[in-house]
Amino acid sequence: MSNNYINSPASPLAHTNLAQLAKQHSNVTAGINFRELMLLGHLILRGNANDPAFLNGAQQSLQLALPITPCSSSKNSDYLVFWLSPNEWLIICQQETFAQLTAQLTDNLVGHYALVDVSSAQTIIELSGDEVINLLKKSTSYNTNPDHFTIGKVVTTTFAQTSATIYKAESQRFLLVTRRSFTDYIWIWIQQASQEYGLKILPPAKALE
Amino acid sequence: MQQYSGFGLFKHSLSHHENWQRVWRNPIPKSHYDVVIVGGGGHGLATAYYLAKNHGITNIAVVEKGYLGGGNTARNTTIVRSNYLWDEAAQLYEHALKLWEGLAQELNYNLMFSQRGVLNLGHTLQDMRDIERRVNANRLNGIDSEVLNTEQVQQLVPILDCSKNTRYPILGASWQPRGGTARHDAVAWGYARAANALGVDLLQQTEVIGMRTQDGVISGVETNRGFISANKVACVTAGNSSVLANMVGLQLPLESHPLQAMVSEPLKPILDTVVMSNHVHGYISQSDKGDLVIGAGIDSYLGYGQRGSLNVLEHTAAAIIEMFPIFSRVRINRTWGGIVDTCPDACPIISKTPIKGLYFNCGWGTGGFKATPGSGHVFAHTIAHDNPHPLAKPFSLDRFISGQLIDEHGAAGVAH
Amino acid sequence: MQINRLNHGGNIDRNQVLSFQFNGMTYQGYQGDTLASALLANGVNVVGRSFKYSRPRGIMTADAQEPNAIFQIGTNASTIPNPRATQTPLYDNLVASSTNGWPNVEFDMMAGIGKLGGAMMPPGFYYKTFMYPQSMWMNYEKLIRKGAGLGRSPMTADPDRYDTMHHHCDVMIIGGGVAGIMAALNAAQTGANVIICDEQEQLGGQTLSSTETVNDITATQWLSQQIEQLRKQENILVLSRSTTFGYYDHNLIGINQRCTDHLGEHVPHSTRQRVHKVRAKQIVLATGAHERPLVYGNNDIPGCMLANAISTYIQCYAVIPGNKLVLMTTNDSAYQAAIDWHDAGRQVMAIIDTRPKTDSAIIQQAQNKGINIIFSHAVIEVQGSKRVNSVNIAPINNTGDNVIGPAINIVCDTVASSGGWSPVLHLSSHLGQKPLWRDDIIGFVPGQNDLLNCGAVSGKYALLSVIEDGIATGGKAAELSGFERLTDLPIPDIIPQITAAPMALFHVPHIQTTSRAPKQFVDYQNDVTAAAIELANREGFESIEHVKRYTALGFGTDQGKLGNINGIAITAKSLAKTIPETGTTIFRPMYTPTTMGALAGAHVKQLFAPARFTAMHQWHLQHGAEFEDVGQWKRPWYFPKNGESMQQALLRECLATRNSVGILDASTLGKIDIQGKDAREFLNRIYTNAWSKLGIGKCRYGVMCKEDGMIFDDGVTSCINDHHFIMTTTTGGAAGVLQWLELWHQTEWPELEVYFTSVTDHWTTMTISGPNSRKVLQKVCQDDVSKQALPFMSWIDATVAGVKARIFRISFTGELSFEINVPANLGLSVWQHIMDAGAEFEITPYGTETMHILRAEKGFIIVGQDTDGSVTPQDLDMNWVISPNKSFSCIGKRSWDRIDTKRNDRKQMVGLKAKDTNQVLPEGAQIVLDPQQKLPMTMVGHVTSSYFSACLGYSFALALVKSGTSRYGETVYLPQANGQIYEAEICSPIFYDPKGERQHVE
Amino acid sequence: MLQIHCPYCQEYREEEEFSYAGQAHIERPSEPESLTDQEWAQYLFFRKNPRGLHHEMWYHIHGCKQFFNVCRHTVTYQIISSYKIGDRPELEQSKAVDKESINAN
Repeated sequence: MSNNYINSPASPLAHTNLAQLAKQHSNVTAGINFRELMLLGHLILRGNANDPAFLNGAQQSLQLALPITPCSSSKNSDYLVFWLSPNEWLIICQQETFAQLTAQLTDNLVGHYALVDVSSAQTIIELSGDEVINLLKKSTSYNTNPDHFTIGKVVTTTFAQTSATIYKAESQRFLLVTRRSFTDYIWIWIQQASQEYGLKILPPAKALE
Repeated sequence: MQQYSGFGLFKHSLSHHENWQRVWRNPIPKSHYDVVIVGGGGHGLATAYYLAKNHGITNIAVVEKGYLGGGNTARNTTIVRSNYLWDEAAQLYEHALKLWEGLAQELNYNLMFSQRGVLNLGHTLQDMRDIERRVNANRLNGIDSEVLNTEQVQQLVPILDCSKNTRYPILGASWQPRGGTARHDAVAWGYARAANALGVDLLQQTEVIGMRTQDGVISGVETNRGFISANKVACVTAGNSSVLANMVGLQLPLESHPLQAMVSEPLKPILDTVVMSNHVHGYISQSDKGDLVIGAGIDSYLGYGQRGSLNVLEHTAAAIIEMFPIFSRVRINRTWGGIVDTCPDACPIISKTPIKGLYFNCGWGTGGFKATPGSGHVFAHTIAHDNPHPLAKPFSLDRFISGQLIDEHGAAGVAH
Repeated sequence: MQINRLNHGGNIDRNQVLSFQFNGMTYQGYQGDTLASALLANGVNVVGRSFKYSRPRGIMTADAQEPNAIFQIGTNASTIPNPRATQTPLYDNLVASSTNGWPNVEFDMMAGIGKLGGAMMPPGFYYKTFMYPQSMWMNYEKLIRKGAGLGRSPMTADPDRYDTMHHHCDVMIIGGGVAGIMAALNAAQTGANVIICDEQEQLGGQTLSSTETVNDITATQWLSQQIEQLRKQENILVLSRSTTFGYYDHNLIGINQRCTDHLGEHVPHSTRQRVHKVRAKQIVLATGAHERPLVYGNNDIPGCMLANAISTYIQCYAVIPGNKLVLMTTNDSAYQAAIDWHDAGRQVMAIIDTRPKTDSAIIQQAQNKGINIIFSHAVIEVQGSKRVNSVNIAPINNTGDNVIGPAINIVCDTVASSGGWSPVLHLSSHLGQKPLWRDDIIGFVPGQNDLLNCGAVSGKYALLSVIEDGIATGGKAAELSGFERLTDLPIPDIIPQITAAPMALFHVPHIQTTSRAPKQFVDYQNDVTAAAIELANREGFESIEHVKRYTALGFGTDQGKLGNINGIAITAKSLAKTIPETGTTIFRPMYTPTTMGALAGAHVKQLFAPARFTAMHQWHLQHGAEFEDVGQWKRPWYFPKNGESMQQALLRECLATRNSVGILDASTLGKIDIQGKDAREFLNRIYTNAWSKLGIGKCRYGVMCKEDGMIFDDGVTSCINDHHFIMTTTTGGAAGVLQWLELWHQTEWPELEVYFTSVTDHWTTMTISGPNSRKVLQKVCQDDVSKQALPFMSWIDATVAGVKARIFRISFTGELSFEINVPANLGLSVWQHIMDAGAEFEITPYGTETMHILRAEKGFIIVGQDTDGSVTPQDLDMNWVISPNKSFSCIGKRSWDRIDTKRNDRKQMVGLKAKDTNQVLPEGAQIVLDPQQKLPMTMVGHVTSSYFSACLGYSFALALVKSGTSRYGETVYLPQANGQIYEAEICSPIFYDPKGERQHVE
Repeated sequence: MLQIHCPYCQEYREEEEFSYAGQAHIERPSEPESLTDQEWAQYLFFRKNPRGLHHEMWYHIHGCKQFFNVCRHTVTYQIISSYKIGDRPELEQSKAVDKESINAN
């Protein structure tokens, strides 16, 4: 009996072989660029936003204030934090820093709070390019006008016939947090919806930037 | 009543159709009626007709706030079937179906009752188990019903996509050959004409704005044309039932929701049966005029607006194309909405109330049209005898207190 | 030969000649033509046959009102039934044909029958006949159906794609005529985000055929400048060929954009049509007005047209659809048609003005051109068969009720008529608002609602007033959507014209009574005549809705655009009411017919509904799994090997699991992470059993009921620590359960400190089950998984194949079982390691069907299969899952105490053994006690689950039977459709290992 | 199709993000066992179902997963207010009723 198992983590899009596609697309220019930010750490933090102790504990751990304005986000070099609901945040980080973050939060938080590892439950699709707004208009009923969907805003909304958390990173760059089991559906959807604009697959990344 | 026939048409053509009689009078309301029926839709008119014909009560008014047959009677997708799951429901709907067969002759009015058969598709293994269960129950209840496999479904409706390439492949269906469609307006007009001939006063543009009771007994209705006294008041107002109940301080276990339907432009004959699918949420038939008549889903929220949401229509269009990819280029001509009164167990209420002499017939949800003759028939009996007809008894309001619900969600999960 | 094509003018490109086919003949037209203009250019008179009387019909309009030129366009899979030629841009090689007429529209066999039988087909004739005998209706119906319908459905799947786009804007302008254009320009200058759409190929609306002068240039030149400006403005999105089909609540509109229909039948790799859903802060209706025809004898003979259509064909398409024109009008605007006709060099025989002699600028203009104008007259009847050859005109009285003198005949081939204008207000009534009648404009205008109206739709017809209104309304719309109104755009110079008042005339009188006069058509598509409407009124159909339904007025594909107002006017007159008293029917979406595929958008084929996959899906595919749809999930159903039948595969899978070890992908089970100090209390309230004492590391099965006492979900919940639990739910119930927990927590018990988070997708769950399952596990896990360390109904943190895992020792098969949960990113990897480890035990993957068999052998229920929303825990003989001692009355408990739920003769779950032990009783079979009884039989229950058991060697079933638990040993019968009657014995529902020794095994 | 203001996300979202959750402000009886069957049935099944203003719950199922209340007119579908669970509704009855008179048909 051996303990030396080789385990290769697989993103929900592993079967589509994005890296291979990216090679084929390396010289292509297209209206939509697609990149999976895969195998990152995803942590759900639950707690009372009206409790200063909770907010302090989170801030100490993250070196970053929790975004408590609805649909807002905050970030630093290690963490990207999304407001999801009045008592819920999603913290995204490198898989390597995940354990440390969890430990820090556990140390710093008191009272009624919860931490839930959802790293395997979801993945991130980065969509960028000149036509990215049009792709979103086809996919979600959320108001994507630049004066409404401002940079840094994050919304959980419908995407095709499922939901996704959509974060606006730059004027033409969005991150889509999708549930693992729906990701293949979303992948097919994006391919079809972006056909008229051209779709370029970029090599998947294991980092946020 | 002027008898209708092909010969009559010929005879009247010689006088340029100048001598046809009125189909119904336009009477002045009397001050008192034995029975006032509130609601001049198919169910209300049928109730009046059977009260007059079977129970000898002819001093009746049907009070209608708009025009006869203008509510859900005019807005449904005209499907008639009786293949319900539970004995109580199946027997009530089968009673109605038997009355349908022969109703045109009885009323001397062609209702275009077309027994072209109804298919209920199954797309999952559980759908098929439910279909087997329902069909078996139907057969033992004496109702024609069969389970078809995919090949048989394909044979019956060659244009259905029975391949495995769909998102939810068709695994089979239940088939009720005696089911079909009828011309909805004609049902209201046929009953109205026959009731009128038996002396029933049909009061259109007459809106009930209040009800009077005395010591727990009904005494009449207030209308926009004045007070009308009555020994008995029977409410058959579908989506507006709660509003009427509220006039005497009652609440009902009902919610009124928008339900939409649509028709395509007319096409040459292409679909000869009624096809329904709970799972992909759509149902369709082709009218004699050639329109595809398509039922959409129910909106989740309460709504008395006789209109629903666009996304429901979009989903319905997708469902129809999932089943019939060839209809993708066909164009939708008109969409509309009705108000359906839904019950927690997806079964109607045919019942006396805590107020003596006040009766309610409501809660038919999405499935009232098919029951029209049966509903009117058993409700008339219930009113005349102040005692439920045996087939109506399980549908009384008591069931919500005892817990004896008749949960037809499985069979009625989709609007129909 | 385009015999009716003018040598100059029109917005067509004479250099681009397009060929097309109509009814088998080849013709030519130009780029910029519609199919209708091209047919008229070629002198095609008869384009269809009427539905009831088979009368020949020609093109009548140039817009969405067209009732006759309804064609089958395109071929094979890309054919389209029923588009209007007037709204079909011509493309090269277009193929079109008429939808009615046999053998063809020129020579139609049905016409004879139509003439003879027509007299016997008054409105509603079908209600009065075909009744006897009852059995014959289906035969009559077949004939009726054959005669009905317009075009044909394609017979193969649509090769095209569709999609949807969502927009949010400040000002949405519907209609790209001059009113809409000016509104858009004026709104946009405030900075507002503007969308403007128009159903036509070209923006401009009626102004495209205007001959007026604006700012000293022609109106069309001025219009081009405005359109250029519009397209330059960055904050204006212009959508052409885009019909607004519906107005929905909270200021949402649906627009159908035809992206490629003008390019050809099928354009590969593109979106054929797109639905734009626009949520606007303010909507401006600038939809213009439609001209109303007059109703007169034989007004359907080809050559009878709308006056305005004639101007449009001449000005926009350089087509003059005849040689000799008679124009009948009640108003000034139609004079333009005669003037255009005259200027195009063809003969105007006369303008028949129904008004008493009057004067205006345009009347003078016509007179100056030498056109003969006859006042106080009307065209009472047309002669001709496939084309007008003359008209009878007669003097009428001032109110237009009677003919007051003898008729005279005028030879002509074209009759234009105009009864005035009807604002295109359809969208304004989609939410239920009724239109308002205005006597001054003799038309309905939109009722009051949230829309702003401008231009002709609000009854303003003069170019100057339309432009003024457009500018003002655009400004107001911007203001209402939150922008500061700037100085409005300047009003251009237009010389106002002196006009004469129009006359309210709809139905032109005849010498004969209406019932005896030649047919006067109101609704062409449904052959509804003035006589039919009067007859309906006589018969008691007095409500306009009754008239509509009885005569079919307005039920055509033009939705009554052409005929409804005339029909209302005829009804009003016949009932001696005013038009507002008579009222109008409510318009509903669609404004014009909308392609079903466009409504469905991209949600078709594999995207009809999401398919959800587990982390092992690729493995399942590679190993030949057949799949079952469970909710949105694709779950392996069974794994046939080497051409096995399903039954063979199941026997193998079952035996392998019972005798050695099987493995199931159970990842789809819902998993909810529950944290907080009140988690236990919450579970106590929501589940029927008690959770106060569940120890850390322990698992417990629980049942949830709705408040009505009926089971709605079940699953195992495990204690991670005192404040932390993990709940599992059924696959299909996961989302519903989470919502259920949130509902109670957020609305009733917010004081309980507890958080719920779905972790279904995070964990991959693989169940290894069978006597060798521990041995397999031990090969990949060094943690102690012995009975002592990991007893039944407990769990541990462990490392499985090098991955941190939770192992739950729970069993749905009755065998020694371990549910291994690992993060899904590593799911497939761990699964493969386990498969490798299990190879020596011939570890066998099994699907949902084997899982169902194995659990049924143990009498474990599947919620939704063995229950149906009408089953309590007591009905399942599961009193052990009900805690009587909880301080809190858990959800559903009170309902068990009602009369009906207390009965002891309720349907209860039992086992069934078929008398013929090889016979699998059909699932869904109904159970009776006396098979000899007559129909309807008294049924006592039904089979919920039924299988052949490989390890028992006989078939068995679970059933719900009345008083079942007290009937063990009784024989029951299951009558089948084929007449066979199965016999079975009621028994305990636990067939296999009733003492549960195997799952507790060492 | 409705556009609903989520009081937690503090912005308008499309109806398809939400799921309807029935009449609002129904309190679960604190002692169900002390109720008669009739009273229990009232709580379980009987509803106001008004033609007019209705206080109802919606669940932001594709958003913040919060339940909240909406006061909406069931004929005009006009939303008068949306407010958090536990808050009391504000009524602007007259405004909504005016609208209904336009819509009544």
